Amino acid sequence: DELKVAVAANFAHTLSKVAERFEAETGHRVRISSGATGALYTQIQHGAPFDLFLAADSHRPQLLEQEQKILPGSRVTYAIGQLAYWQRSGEPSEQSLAQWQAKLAIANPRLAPYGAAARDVLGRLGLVPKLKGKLVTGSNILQTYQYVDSGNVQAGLVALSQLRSAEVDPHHYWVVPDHYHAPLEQQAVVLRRSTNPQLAQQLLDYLNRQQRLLTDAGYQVSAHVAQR
Amino acid sequence: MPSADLEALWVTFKLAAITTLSLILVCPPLAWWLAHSRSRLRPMVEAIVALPLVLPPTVLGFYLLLAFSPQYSVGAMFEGLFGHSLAFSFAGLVIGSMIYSLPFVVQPLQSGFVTMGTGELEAAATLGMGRWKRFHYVVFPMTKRSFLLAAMLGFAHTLGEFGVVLMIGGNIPGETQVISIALFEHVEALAYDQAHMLAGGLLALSMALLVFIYGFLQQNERRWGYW
Amino acid sequence: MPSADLEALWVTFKLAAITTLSLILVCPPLAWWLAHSRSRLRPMVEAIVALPLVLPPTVLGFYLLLAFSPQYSVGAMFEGLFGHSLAFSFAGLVIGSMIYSLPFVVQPLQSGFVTMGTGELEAAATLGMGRWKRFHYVVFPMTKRSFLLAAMLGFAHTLGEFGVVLMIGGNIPGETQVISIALFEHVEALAYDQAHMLAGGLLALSMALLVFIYGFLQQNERRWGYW
Amino acid sequence: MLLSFDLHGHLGQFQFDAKCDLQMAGITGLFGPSGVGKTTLLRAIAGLNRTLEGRIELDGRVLQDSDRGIFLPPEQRRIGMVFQDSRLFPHLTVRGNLELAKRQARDKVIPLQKVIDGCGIRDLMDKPAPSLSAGQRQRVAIARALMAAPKILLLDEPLAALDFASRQHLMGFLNDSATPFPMVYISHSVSETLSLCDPLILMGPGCIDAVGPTDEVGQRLPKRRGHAEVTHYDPATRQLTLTLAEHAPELEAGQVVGLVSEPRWLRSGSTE
Amino acid sequence: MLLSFDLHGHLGQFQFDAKCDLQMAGITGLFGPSGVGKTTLLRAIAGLNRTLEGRIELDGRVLQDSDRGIFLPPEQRRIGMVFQDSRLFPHLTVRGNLELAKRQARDKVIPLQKVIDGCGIRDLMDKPAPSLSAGQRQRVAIARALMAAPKILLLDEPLAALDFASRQHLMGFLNDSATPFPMVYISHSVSETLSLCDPLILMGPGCIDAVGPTDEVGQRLPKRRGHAEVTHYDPATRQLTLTLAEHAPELEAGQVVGLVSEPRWLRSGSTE
Ligand SMILES: Nc1ncnc2c1ncn2[C@@H]1O[C@H](COP(=O)(O)OP(=O)(O)OP(=O)(O)O)[C@@H](O)[C@H]1O
Ligand SMILES: Nc1ncnc2c1ncn2[C@@H]1O[C@H](COP(=O)(O)OP(=O)(O)OP(=O)(O)O)[C@@H](O)[C@H]1O
Ligand code: MOO
Ligand SMILES: [Mg+2]
Ligand SMILES: [Mg+2]
Repeated sequence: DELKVAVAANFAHTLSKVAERFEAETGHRVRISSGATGALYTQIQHGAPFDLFLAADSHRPQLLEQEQKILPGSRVTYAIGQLAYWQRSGEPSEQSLAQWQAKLAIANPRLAPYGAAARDVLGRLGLVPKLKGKLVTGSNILQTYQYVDSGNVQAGLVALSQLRSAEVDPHHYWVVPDHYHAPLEQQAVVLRRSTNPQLAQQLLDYLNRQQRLLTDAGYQVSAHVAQR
Repeated sequence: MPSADLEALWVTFKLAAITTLSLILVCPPLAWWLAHSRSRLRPMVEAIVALPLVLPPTVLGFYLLLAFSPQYSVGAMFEGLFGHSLAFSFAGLVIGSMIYSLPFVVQPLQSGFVTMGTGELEAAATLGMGRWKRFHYVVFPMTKRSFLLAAMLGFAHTLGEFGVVLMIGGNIPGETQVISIALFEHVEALAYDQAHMLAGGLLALSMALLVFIYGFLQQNERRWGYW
Repeated sequence: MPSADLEALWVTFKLAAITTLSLILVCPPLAWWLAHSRSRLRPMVEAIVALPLVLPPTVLGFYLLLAFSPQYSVGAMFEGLFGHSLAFSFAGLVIGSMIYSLPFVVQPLQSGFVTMGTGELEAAATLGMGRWKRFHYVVFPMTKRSFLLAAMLGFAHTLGEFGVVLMIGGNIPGETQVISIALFEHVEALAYDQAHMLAGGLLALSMALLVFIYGFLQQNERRWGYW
Repeated sequence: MLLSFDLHGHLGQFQFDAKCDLQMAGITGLFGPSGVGKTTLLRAIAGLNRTLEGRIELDGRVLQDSDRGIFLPPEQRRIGMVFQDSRLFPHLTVRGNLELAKRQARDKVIPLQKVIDGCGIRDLMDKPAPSLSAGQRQRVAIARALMAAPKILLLDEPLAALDFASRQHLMGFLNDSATPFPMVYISHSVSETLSLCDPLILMGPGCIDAVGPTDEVGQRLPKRRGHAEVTHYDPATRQLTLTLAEHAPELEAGQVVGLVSEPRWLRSGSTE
Repeated sequence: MLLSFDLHGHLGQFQFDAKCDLQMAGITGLFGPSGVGKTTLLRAIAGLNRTLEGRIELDGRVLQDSDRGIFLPPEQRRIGMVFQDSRLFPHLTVRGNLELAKRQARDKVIPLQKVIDGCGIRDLMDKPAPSLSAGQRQRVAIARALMAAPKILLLDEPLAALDFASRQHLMGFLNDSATPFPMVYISHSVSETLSLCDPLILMGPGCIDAVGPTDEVGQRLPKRRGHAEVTHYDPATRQLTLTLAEHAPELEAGQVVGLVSEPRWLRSGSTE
């Protein structure tokens, strides 16, 4: 059988690794569509045929729950994301971010939770007026990463998981402390219109059992998940 | 090439082919009317046809999204009819593409019809040829080049569609993931090797196709001074 | 309309205007050559010009992004020349748009030049009019409609650009945030009120502009049977 | 076959008002200076000009009646036309042009071979239409119009671009063909008109000046040309004695005149 | 002014090979049946046909020499041309067409007013070019070509669509204008050619058959036409006695011939 999974951009790479294993073990097929959490939410609103939605925040899944578009009780936190400041040269740190003059890449705060988090950080450091007109916004966190990676922008606020998976030298980034921004509590839901909710739930459970993989990838695992 | 890309390629070609075929059947009468009507309504109709040209694809995508969404009446009706929402389905993409590519098919045809002049048509009419015969025996062969151009532009523009698809197609592999989206995803995901392969492959393919078409046109021109 | 949207509108118009102006200056000689050359190279050049038509905008955006990157030689050269990276700058958008809209300006011009025929030009030559005079006094006035169409399509297509901008624009308000992107953002953020205002405003504006242009063309046609 | 029309209106500044009843048989001449509206009239009869108002009737069938809102499209009128510019289909060969026309014929009246010979286009059959010379094009246009077997045929200066020999040959052929296909024939050549056409319509600016048998109306053609019969010819002394016909130019001694020997076959069919 | 050409090549199947040295003065006639390559020759001389190879020289200046790779573009040749189809600029009025041509003239030779009168286009000056009738268009085309004051002027059947009166008038005007602007003149009308042109070039299929003074070469024109001088005319009996000139048609008693009274003004300028 086939599962259609909508996944927040930051988690796409990790999910594909999980899905590979899942496919190998069960013989089912997982098709992944990635995008900004907000964009995927909009698509679901308008009838996109996904079975499972892995968001980068808890807000959208809650909204879907209120709208009764999910399988009751399926909403869980599967990971907690971490934001990192990536600077291609020099020694990235809170100071170097505070003194950054050039263009800075972030994700779109309106669409991507990682972008919202980045905005929180900039606000806390009082950088918003200084960086006006210099914020290059990717439509999701993957695009943001790619802006920096291609060398077109020299620094950006991206997901730690991306830097880990690309094996970027830890000297080139600074992991932003959790309390600098609203928590990136990433929740998942099984959608009601799913044609195969059992299988979706099965994948979700399978994912929740891969805690080692998630921590290695750069996520924290919430107590809530650990309990289950 | 990975199978997902091949699938995207296949979806894209299917979409472009179906769209082009439908448009090339629908557009000639409209283009003809636009080319020859002296009605006061003409500028209005011309403007409507040209609208998808001027509107950002996202505007079109936005309205289509609303229309297709099962939250609203039109979309709900569709869903009742087809059993699934038109948004994020292949059928929805075809409709969106047809609207989006309409001016690219209509305008070359219209321009061809305008510039072929009326001389030969008047001659055909005095020979007793009716509307259809005139079209079949005179208009079509004399504007073959415009038809080819129209089909080409329509096909090409659908191939390159991005904004509308992004909004009403989403990114569902095998159903609505077209190459432009797949490539966007590769680039975002830093899969530059795959991106290079897909983009390079497309580039080579398109270039070859275009050189072939234009070369063919030129040869025919040489042979007759006309075709 | 919120000021961010107004800014996006302004950036978009500036971009479209500059792009169109540059193209309308650059393209006529190219279109002329394409219309009249019998060189074997022509299909090749025609294919290159048509390439942006066929390629998904993301492919173009991808290669531009690579080209602009200071990691590579071209981008480094650009940076030396312009003092800053071209990616995510207005200048970069202009370059991208010019490439992307090139075929939309060249093709109507070429088709106009082809179909105006050579009769009047031969007459002009035998009157002693050189290349430039022929262009100024005969070609241009006889193909005015094609020039208008070319400018319109070029402008329109730049207005509607989405894929390329999404990849090389970076969505910087006041600099590279154009309306198609702003609208996309509104819609994806479910800010439907803002989306409706922007999309509806654009729709009305475009429609009015188009009706005006086509109405103007029709009137001129009526008056002379030619213009 | 009766052709009657009563048309009025204007093209730009040019006022047009023409009314006439014509018994169509043989070749009717339409003669008049440049710009008086000859082409305009033929186009209106063929149904190609919608700006003129009025009535046209052919063989008892109403082709146009502006009062009653009737306007038959050209393809239903079965009126053939040879245009001043020849308007061949450029994507076809000569043969292709003729065959396309032939398909439209309801009754096959003249065999293809006869038309080809009559118009002298045997050697051109497989040439693409755009490669023809001006005179060749005109001959093909005439052939094409005949192949469609119209009820009547309107010819707008069909021989203007032809050399003398082709013209003579074609005039003979047209004269023969005029029995199945009555024609209206515009020509600026007085001799051509006089020898080929009967009756004759004279046009003035936007109106019809006179209609009648060539013998009568022909007298009003430009007076520099005339007809005469040879009374006596002595090749030795080069002395020629002629008897002038009615409408002859005014002559005086010492004046140089041109002679046109009129081929015997001319008008023999239609007038005697 | 000497015009010499030696051209060869082919258009499709059509073989072309023509060589000639012409002393340009007055009007040189170019006569031949339809499709022999008259238009092709003029186009090559004007620089509009690149497919023919060979040499063209005008007034000591090499216009084309395929061996040396020389091909002067038409606008540098200062050779005017009146086309078989008139090719007016459709976006301009008649006046606009003339004024545009006038700007190209290096030396103003004929005043605008004289050309307007000569071509009889006074009433057409403010009409848009596409609204003209065929004959009107031809007259404007002639006027336009003259206004550009070329070194020589090539005319391709310029009077074909004109009525008799306009034609007579224009022939006189062309005859007068030929002193500043020598012309090469294609016409299918024997009388026009004989009365207007000297010398004469006769063309056969793709080649030049004869070149020489009209008195000589003119004899080889189609024999159905000729010239004669009136010896005696008696209006009462309508008896006319003529003395035939050299190149006269063969006549026999009872035959009907046409008469063309040759206007006295013709050729008086150029030959006597
Ligand atoms: N669309 C138009 N607008 C204004 N005037 C026009 C238009 N069409 C024709 N005319 C005028 O109508 C008159 C008649 O034109 P038409 O072509 O019928 O003349 P014609 O008798 O065929 O002349 P010719 O022998 O020169 O061909 C001309 O004076 C022409 O200028
Ligand atoms: N592009 C071409 N391809 C093939 N044959 C051609 C081409 N152009 C001209 N011809 C042929 O060349 C010959 C000469 O044509 P041209 O137009 O010079 O004749 P012309 O003497 O002007 O005749 P007319 O008196 O009928 O105008 C014709 O037989 C024509 O069919
Ligand atoms: O992973 Mo996101 O939704 O682009 O922040
Ligand atoms: Mg006419
Ligand atoms: Mg010719």
